[in-house]
Amino acid sequence: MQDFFAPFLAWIPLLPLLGFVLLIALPLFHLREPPEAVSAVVGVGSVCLSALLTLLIMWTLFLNNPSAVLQVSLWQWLKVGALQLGFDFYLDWLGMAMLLVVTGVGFLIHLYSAGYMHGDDGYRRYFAYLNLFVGAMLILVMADNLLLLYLGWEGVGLCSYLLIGFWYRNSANGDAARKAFIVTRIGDTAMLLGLILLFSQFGTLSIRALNTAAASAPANNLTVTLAALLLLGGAVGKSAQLPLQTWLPDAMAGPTPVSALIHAATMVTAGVYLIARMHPLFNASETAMSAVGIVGALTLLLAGFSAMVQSDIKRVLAYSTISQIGYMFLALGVGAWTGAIFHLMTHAFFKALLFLSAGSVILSLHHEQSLFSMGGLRRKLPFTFGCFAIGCASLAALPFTAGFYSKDQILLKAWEYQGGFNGIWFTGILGALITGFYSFRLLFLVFFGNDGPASAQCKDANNGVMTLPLSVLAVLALFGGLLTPPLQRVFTQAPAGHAPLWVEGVAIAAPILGLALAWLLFRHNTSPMESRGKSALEKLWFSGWGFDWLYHRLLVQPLTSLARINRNDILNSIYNGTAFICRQLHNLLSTSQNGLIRWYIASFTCGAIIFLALLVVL
Amino acid sequence: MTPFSTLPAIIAILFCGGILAWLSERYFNRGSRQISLISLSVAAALLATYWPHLTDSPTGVWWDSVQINWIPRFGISFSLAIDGLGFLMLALTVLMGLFGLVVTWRDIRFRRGFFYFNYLWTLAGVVGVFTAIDLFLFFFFWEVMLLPMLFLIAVWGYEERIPAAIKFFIFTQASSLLMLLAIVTLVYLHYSASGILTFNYRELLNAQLTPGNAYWLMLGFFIAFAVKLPALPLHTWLPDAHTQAPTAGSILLAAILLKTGAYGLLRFTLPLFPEASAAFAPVAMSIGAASIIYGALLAFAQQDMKRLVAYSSVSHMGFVLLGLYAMNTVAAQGAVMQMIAHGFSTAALFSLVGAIQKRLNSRDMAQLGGLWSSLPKLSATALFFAVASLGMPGLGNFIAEFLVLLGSFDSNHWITAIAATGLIGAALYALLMMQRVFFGGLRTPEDAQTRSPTDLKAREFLALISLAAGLLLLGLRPQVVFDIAQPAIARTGTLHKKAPTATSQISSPKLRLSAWPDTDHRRGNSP
Amino acid sequence: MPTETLPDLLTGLTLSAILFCLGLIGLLVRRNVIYLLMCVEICTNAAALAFVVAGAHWDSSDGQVMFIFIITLAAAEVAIALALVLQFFRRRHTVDIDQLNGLRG
Amino acid sequence: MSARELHAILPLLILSGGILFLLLQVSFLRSHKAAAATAVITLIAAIAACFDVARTLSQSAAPIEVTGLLLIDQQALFFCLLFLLAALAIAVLGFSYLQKRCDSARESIPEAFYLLLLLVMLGAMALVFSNHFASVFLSMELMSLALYPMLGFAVTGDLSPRLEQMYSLESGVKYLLLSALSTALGLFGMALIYAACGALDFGGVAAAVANLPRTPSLLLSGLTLLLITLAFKLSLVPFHIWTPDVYQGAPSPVTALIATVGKGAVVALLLRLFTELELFSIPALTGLLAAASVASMLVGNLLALMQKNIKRLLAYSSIAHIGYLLVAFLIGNSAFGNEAVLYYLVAYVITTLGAFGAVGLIADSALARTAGSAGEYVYTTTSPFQRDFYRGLLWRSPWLAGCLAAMLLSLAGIPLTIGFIGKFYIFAAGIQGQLRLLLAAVVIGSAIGLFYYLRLLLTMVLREPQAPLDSIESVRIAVSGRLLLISLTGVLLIFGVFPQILIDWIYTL
Repeated sequence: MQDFFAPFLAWIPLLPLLGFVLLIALPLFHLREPPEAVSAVVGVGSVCLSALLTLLIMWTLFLNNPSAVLQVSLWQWLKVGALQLGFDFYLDWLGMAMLLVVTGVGFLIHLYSAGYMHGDDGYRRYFAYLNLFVGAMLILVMADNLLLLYLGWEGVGLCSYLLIGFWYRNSANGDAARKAFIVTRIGDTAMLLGLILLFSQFGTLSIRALNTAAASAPANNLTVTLAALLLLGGAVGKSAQLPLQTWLPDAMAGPTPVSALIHAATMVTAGVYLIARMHPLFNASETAMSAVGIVGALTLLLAGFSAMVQSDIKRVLAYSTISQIGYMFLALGVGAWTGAIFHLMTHAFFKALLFLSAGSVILSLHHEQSLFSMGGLRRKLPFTFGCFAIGCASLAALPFTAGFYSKDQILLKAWEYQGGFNGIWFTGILGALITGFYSFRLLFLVFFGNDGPASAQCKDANNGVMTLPLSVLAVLALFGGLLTPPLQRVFTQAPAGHAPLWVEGVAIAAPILGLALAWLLFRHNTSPMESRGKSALEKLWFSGWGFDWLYHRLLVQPLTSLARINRNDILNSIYNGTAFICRQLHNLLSTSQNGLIRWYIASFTCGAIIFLALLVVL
Repeated sequence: MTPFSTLPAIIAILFCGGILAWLSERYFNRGSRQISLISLSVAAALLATYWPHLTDSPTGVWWDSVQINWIPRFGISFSLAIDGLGFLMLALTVLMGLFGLVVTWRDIRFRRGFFYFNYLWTLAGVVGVFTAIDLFLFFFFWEVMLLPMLFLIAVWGYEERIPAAIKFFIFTQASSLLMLLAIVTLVYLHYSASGILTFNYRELLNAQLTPGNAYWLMLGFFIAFAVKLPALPLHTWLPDAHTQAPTAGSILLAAILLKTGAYGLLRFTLPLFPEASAAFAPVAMSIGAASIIYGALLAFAQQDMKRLVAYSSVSHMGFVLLGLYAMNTVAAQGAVMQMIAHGFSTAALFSLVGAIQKRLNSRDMAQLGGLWSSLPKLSATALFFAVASLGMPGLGNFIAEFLVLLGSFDSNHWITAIAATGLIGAALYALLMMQRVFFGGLRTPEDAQTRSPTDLKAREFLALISLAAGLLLLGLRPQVVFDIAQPAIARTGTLHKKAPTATSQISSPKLRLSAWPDTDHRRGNSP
Repeated sequence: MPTETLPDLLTGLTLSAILFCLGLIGLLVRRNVIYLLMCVEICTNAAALAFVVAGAHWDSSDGQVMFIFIITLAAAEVAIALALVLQFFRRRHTVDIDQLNGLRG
Repeated sequence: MSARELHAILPLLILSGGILFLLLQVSFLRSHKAAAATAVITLIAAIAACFDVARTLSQSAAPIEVTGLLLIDQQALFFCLLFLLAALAIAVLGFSYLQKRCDSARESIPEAFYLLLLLVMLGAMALVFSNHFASVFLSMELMSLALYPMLGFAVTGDLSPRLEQMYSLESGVKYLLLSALSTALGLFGMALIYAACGALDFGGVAAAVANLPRTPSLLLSGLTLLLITLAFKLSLVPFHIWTPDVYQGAPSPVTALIATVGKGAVVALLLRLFTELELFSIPALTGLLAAASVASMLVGNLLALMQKNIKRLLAYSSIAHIGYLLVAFLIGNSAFGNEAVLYYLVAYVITTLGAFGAVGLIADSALARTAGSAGEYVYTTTSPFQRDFYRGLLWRSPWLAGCLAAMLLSLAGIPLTIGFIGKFYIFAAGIQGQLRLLLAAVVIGSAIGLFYYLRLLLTMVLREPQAPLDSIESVRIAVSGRLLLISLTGVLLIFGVFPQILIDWIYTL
């Protein structure tokens, strides 16, 4: 059975890539731009196929045995010295869970995009990029060695860059895109160094070999810790965690479905996946683990606070994404691997839902994104309102939504992390409260109260192509908590024990409290907060704790000014100086050639005298 | 070994092709391009006759060699030979020659015949450099390739061409004088030691030198090659030369001539002076790292698109230097791969800049912008090669840079770590170029406002696409290259046995575990 | 070699050296071409004198022979020189050597 | 004086005979062409004689001494051959130079040129052969005396632009005064040597030097003064200062003559002097020469750096080149040193001839005559010796420019040319002699030199020729001159690519 399916494994990433090639090659077949339908069919169809293939494989192979494993090696990639890398794919339940998210949610978002991007002159380019992204993401997920994973890793980064800057005419988008790529590139470079360190230490880059080796490594040895931290650097960059989180809010410049797919559901969670993938390595070093946990916890809080005061609908969602991924990192940090992945899945569902419905709102309001010009939309966009509400509920982890189960798992783990009350857990609870607050603030500001300025000329832009994915995602956001991936074979960890009842209670109460606060403050979307000017603290939160300002001062400005100063190459002056000296000497000597015979005779005499003098010396 | 074997034939064909091209233009006033195309194709065909050596692993190190007495007075002989490394370089040379010819098919109006004369002679000189194994002959070709290049820059270049040409020539010439000095000294020392007066590389390989002498001679070679590479602080000729040269000239310079420096290091400096090189390695590696970062920084600062690409080559060639002096197979293979990949990507970028200049007659990024909307094909290609040059995995450049870093890490952790930040720099300048030229609102220089630029011609597009395919192939199936280059590198690998004396003292012990016995077996030694 | 005459030799040579220097100084200070030629003659003849002195010292005739050669060739030299000076005077109507500085730089 | 000795000096005799014959011929038949023919025939005959003598010498290994004044050996014959060939070339150059200016209307005596040329050659060859201070002095003076009028030759009848005549005259006077002074100094030196050793023939002096307990100050100062004279003739720094003026002012063929034969003969003498007298063993003298050579390389190149006038530029570069040559000279009394000197001298002679020849011919082509019977000769352009005149020359007359370019590259020491092999020899010699300082100077000097050679070279390939309109059309030069240039370039390239040929000759002859 397994070896029957192995060959098909390669097709899962291959199909979207073929779609990509087809899309960029289309104009070569008939020279004028092909009709949108063609592009849509190719783009959506290829992803759909790979989604179906994934489902098929899961159904027939993975569903009934949790320890199922598929692997296929395509060709020898590198064989230099001791380095031997194959172009190999490997699939277990962890990968399968990711595959389901990527292909499934990816397909839905493709479908949605087909409607959303209608009439854009870059339609074909859009789907090409999107397909390339899915392909790269799938490679990332199924890679058997770290270098192949890195290939996918960079590939998705590139696609993110291209799609953020998709509307290239507005150079602000381009800047956001570059920021995203470069900030993540910083993390990626750290990750690459981590790879190199791992290789020079363990002599392999195969993930499984590394994991086994790391498991057998003496605890807390420096190299392993360092390698783990370097990998964490990569993860932090990709998943927009502290201190590299600044790119994600700006990344909202891209089309909304892109934000849904790349910057909520799949790419940004790649960091979580990486750490889960390499969990034995991280297990081997407490420092690394606690680093992960602390990064997660801090990000969770900081992003949450920022999300509470944003005024742009997509920025709120962006910060909430950062904060939710913070949850996942926190989970990883406390060793709740399953919880992390589980939350990753549910988050993919409800955040995609939120983004897509936000997309419909934005489209309905003719690309108006400011919260305070919205309001009272629940009457005008009932369907969207429904979806959005479900999304918010699930995001806030109200009981019995998908988000509830995953978050609950995490919080339990966090509780018993140090066998009782601890900072990590408390941060989690606080985060839950904040989440409840900002998610419902968002809901109320958009859909409740009386109409905002933009709400007047609102017309429902949803069409069939867009409603279908929304409804599917809504269902998943509600009941996705029921399908937990059987990861116990991947992660050998003790199942969550029993925490005292009040802990459960707090976990449930916190988001509801947040909801209540939001209700009090934003029920009528004219809130006291907005009527009076912002306090300094809010300004700080609004600017995402001033990280952008800090980095601009610390890194960007010095670099650019240095570049400007040295634009024409200081080292050049060495040679110009030499040339100048030669020219001066030339002028000096030329003055001696003044054409006066008597002067010549004098110089001759001097020469003779010099010679005789030298004679005495020598 | 008959004198009428393939290698001299290749060189002869290029030389004669050049002369023919000139004459044909002079007397029939057409046909020079066709002649050059034909002669290059013939050269390629001749080169292809070495195919059997690729498929079966060659037994001997040298696939083929020729030796004719030239100046017996000094034991100088006209001796050429080819091995895997040489083959790769020759293939690169011929392919890039063809690419440059095709992609700039319509560029040259003024004295076309003379242009292609110089073009082919440069290529012939380069072929000679890559195949000569007599040090005198090597130097001979080393100079022969400069002169036509000088004319290419000085006659068909842009505004500031004359100073640029002079600078280019003086830098390379002055440094190569040092090399000549070193060569003659080496021969003299070998002669006075062994009584055999010869310039033959294979015999000089086992010359016995005192460490002091070896070090000085090594420096003589190193400087000459470092200028060509170019490495800090001897790089300043390059931006001017690249910027002022005509597109085809820039392609030759970037894709081929720079490689002669790297080739020289790998073929001559390292094997001839192993201990000295090992002792010098830390310095060389630091220079390499410095070039990587400094080049990136300056590329980031440029206004002129061509200068940007030029400085980016400084940065990329820094990886080559780093890899060569890391003294292990992995890094050396990376360096070789970098030579090829950089040749491809930079040649493509220069041709694209040339295309833009031809259409909008400006390279100034302040005047350009938003070209994507008017030139989608060109922009997409540019995007591809920009991404390639910032080291996107799946393309050749990444493989090269990764291997270089991987290998050099064993030799020196900190330099490697610093060099790795060059990857960020690459992203900075490459994306900046994309942003300023192709994205944003459409801006074209005033004088170009009137006529709307036409997108890439099929000819240009095809040439570029083939390069792109090549890069993709190098990125996904690089093993072919490694297999070809392996024996040659393994031969220099003999020095890596001696290397650890230099490397071990550098590698900071706190980073490696003493606990495990098997940490060392994988310092990439040659099999 | 007759060492006792060495002092005489030295005095003789010193004399001719002084003579030579006189000529040299003349060359440096005078501006009239004719005078310059004279000064050159003085230098040449100083050398010739030195030959004679040396010849006397070694009591061989070579010195005198050289002396004859020298004056002969000096005469020829002066002849040519005067021809050139004549041309110079024809064109510039002066014999001031400092006028003759068209070539410089 | 035996027949063998007479046969040994056959080249000299032939030259003298030619001179006498030419005198008679001129008195009977005033014809420029005829005079030129006679000169050329004489030279060719002399060359043949050289070969003949060489053959006899190769039979009897020992060199032949003639009357204690001259010594004929292989090396000297090689020099003679070289100079005679150079003289042949110069005769051709002079022919085209005078042909342009020759004018039956006015009294002009172009025949005198060839007479003087032969005289110079006589002097030069005698100098090369000379083995005695008397003969050194006589031949050197003979050479100089013949050179003075040649330098000022432009004034005979006014056959040249006014300025050129003035310059020619000036160069003549300058050279006369300075070389007379230097000769006087040299004579004084000889006198001192004589005083110290009591002998004037090299053999005697050598013996005396050997016998003397320690080289006494008298002898040493004498040698130094002699060295100064030779340095002056070689225009070594600090005795170089006359060179540019004289080279610029003189008619181009004469410049070529003084730069090649004039210097070459002195180099030959220097070589013989140092070998015969074993002066290499005296550190003071070699030290002086080394200092002079370093100074020449640096100062010569620096002076040429920004020079706009081509003839001056070449003059400065010739200063530097003699500096290079001395490096090979200085490695002491060794076969390889001699070989290197010979090779470099050949390279230098060929290249210099070619360069000055090309420059002169190009300048002649710009010479025109104003209308009217009393029309003067003027240059159509400002000055054909300025660099600007060469703008875009390659596009106007490719062959001419090609030849000049080859010469420049050879001067710069770029491969494919003989100059590179010469440079290679210098390096080899320097390394053998471990002359680090000198080698450093060579490298630096060559690096500086590249700049001005290259600038001239690139001026010729400038794309938009901004030279005055009437010089846009191709430069026309006499067929003889063209042939000469092309053959010189050919030799340059052949010896540059296949140096072994020349090396073999150096050995056999």
